[in-house]
Amino acid sequence: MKTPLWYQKLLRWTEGDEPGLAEPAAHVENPPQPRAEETPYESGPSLLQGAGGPINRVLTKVFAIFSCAVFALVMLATVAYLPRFGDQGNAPVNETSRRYIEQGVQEVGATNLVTNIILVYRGFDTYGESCVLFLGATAVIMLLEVDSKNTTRRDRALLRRGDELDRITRNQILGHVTRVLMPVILLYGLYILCNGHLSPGGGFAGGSILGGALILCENAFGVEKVRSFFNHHVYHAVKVGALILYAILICYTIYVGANGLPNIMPLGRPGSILSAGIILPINVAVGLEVACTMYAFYTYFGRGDL
Amino acid sequence: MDINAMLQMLHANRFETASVLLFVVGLAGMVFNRNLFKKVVSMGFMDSAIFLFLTSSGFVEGRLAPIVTNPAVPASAEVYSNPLPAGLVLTGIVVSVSFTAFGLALTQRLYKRYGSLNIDEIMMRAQKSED
Amino acid sequence: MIVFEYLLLIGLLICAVSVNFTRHLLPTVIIYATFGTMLSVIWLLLRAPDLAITEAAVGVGIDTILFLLALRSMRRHDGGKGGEEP
Amino acid sequence: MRLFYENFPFFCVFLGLLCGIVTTLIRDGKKARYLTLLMLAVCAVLSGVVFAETARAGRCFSYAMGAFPAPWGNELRSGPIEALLSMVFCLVMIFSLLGGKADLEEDILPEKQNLYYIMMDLLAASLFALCFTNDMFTGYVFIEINTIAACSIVMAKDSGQTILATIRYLIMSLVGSGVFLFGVSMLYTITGHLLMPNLLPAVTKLFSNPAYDYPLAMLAGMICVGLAVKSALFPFHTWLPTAHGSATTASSAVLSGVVLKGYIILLIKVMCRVFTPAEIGSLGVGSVLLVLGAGAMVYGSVWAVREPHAKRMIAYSSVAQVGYIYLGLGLCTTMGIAAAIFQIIAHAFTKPLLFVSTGGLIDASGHQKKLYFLRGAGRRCPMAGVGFTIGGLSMVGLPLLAGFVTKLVLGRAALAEGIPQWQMIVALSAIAISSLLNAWYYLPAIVQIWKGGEADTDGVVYSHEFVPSLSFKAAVVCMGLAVILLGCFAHPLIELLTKSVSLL
Repeated sequence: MKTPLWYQKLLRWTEGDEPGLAEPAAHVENPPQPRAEETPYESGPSLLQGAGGPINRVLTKVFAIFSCAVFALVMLATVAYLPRFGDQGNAPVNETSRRYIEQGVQEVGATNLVTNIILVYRGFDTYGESCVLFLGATAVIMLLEVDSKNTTRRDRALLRRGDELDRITRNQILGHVTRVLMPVILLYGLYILCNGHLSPGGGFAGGSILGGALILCENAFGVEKVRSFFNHHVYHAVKVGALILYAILICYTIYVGANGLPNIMPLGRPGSILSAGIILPINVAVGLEVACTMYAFYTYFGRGDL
Repeated sequence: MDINAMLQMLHANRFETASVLLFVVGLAGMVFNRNLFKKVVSMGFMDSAIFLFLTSSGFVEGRLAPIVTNPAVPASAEVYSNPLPAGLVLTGIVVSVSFTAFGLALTQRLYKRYGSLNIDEIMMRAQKSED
Repeated sequence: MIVFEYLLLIGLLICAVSVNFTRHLLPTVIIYATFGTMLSVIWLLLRAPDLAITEAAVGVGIDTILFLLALRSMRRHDGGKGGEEP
Repeated sequence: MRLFYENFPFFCVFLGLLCGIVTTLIRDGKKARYLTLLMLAVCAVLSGVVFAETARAGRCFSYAMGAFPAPWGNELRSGPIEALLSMVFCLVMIFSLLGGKADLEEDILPEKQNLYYIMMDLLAASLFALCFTNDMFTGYVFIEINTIAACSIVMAKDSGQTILATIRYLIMSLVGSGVFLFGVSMLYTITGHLLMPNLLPAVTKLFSNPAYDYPLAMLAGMICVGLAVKSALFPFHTWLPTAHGSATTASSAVLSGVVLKGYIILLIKVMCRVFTPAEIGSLGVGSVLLVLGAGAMVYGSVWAVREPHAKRMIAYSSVAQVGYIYLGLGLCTTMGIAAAIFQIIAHAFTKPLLFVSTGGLIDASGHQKKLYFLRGAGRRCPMAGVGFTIGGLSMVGLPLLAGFVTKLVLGRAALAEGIPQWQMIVALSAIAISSLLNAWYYLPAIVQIWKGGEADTDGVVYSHEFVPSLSFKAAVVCMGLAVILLGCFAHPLIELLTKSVSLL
């Protein structure tokens, strides 16, 4: 069977552009079958994880399919008892959503009602979510940052060779196209980011677009170019600064709101860009944090360093 | 409830039905697939299934997306669909990305160490290196 | 419209099931990206444009990049073993 | 104008989050440690104040996170039980960090120690949030924070074993949180609320409508199963022994003492504030939890008996101890829930004590982890030996120690009026068998560490001069004292808990 050209190219790229090593990943997909006489790792019998001989494997498969079928049937029966989809009288259409829709614009100030909810009405949840992202980045750094424990000399050599290969095989066309596209992408990302309270989008979507722009920049122009304006220090400063700004804003809102004090953040005229109190600064902070995190994911996965 | 009424409900709730099936498939992939990489991919499917379920509960037939077009006029609750589920799912999507990254990082480290993605194989090799 | 919805939903299911039966890992990633794209259309049908944008940027863009990168670094690591010692 | 101390739960959560973020900038592990300990101490004091005030007044309060009250915005809520639990969690985390300090500095590279403390800070914050939250979705978000942080402190040691344990832990946890979130989504679909004060009347109304019996049972089951997977209830515990057994000492202590309990607290809240205990009982979920709890008590103990690896033996014992908590919850009575909460507190002190002192014993035996090689370790490091002995005897159920009171209270709750006979028989026999099995593996272990001489195989002597640091001593003394005090003066605490369950 003939595989299309783009697919082969993609495959080669995942192999690090090393033509001699284009062997399909048989090693990855078909590991040697576990031998029956070897003791399974678990000291206790595991109910959910089937390890062991071939008979055991077949049994596990049968068990898996059977249990999935039962679970699916039970869940389908549950769905049949749920209220009808899209009905006006459903439970979620209640006083909660009524207030979000009818008074959201006056109370909070953004015309995108979803933004009102995630950043103000339920701002605490969303702050927790930003912390999840922060934690995810920290965990990835903890695992993949190059140190004496997780990287051998051979790994370092491999990483260096990968960088070298990237530099040699860097695509001229990509560079030129990126030069043309980059302003557009940045503009689009900033628009999505700063217009989060007026139109769909907001910090998370805009931030990931900006992060994507950074990733594209590195692919097109090389690591050194990106490092010249975005290094370790900038990364930490921007990320921590954004998160602390976010924390201060949200703490202020919560404290003031809960204690019945007057809120001094102006709401502005709904529908204009400078409106909706804390929403715009929070969106910018979230966007910066998300962009940093996405780029950090990329670099730590790629070469274990920023 | 007889089977015909049930099928009719399943058709009416088609988004929920699909999300439930997707959830089961994703869950099965996470628990029973032995390949760590596919476990992480299945995790994405499972999370998306939950988000689909949640979002479909906010949909109301014939109403608009929750973005007020004319802020000067007070919005009527009969015009826009429920914005709350969309907000929750937005939170969930970002959480799910961090978990994907974390799971992939772990997978990558394990592969570099044990040269395999099959979790049984890895367990056996880890057991051997411990003894 | 209903036919279109069913097409998308069945497409989602096919994607999710077929991941478990691919022999190589790269198709898995491509299937995942397809899944994300279809899901983002479904968000539009469900009147959630915020989700559609976020899903397109995060679920399709960033997730796919992460998967591809993880694959690449694993292959690279493997590469040294089969060939000459660098 | 609200009372000022009502702000304290919110301060606790945000202090934890902020400390975690600021710690990113502190590259020095030692300073990060001081900051974390300081934060935990401050939070312990804050929760202590809330506990004292609410217990004195016999009240609870809810705190709107923002200007918008219950059905619209997020909310925290605290009564005596929540404040007490968060104070206990702070103290246990402080002692675990102090006691595991030596191992921690050895196991984790100096340049990555600050990352470890970030995880600890956010773990603490998420535990406070789980204690105080009044909102199902906030519960979900902080469960996820808890999951990442807990997985990270397992893998911090960065050996192949721990990374393998981490990914198994991660996958099981994600299954758990997925199932939980699906349950919450169903709850939202049929009630239209996410905040607990609005859910309670909505759910009670649905109970009178027979059309919703099936979805209600299903979603209650899903929420319970999701949280049970994360807190390692018996058939879902497979990830626990490796994760807790292979991590560094401080992580093991925190994970088994505190992290498992966070999810259980959320479950208790769901039982009391979303449903009522009687409703959970009538759906049959209570009986399932009871049976699984009893199964865990027996199963965990049996595997602990067979386990030669000291830390993994203690981890299996955690499986059994979580079973005690679920046994209490499964009874679905006020007394049962009070007993479960007492067990949470007792186990939160006992298990870290065991882990920390085992860490000391292992260090005193030249880093040999098998129980056999720990022979005589108690003589080489008496402090750790005494700690292990107190902890082990408490698990066995020696009177005047915390474990004994747990068994007593649970037994009393099972014998109370209105409990079906089969539940009574299951509960009492599980307690009896489990105590017997605990004695079977803890007593030989205690004898082993006090035995004279040194274990040797092939002429290699595994003894090692080990001078415990001051912080280790302080941690063991404090936790040992806590176990003894809980055992001797349990009566007023249990009375308070029983009284405050209605305030949940």
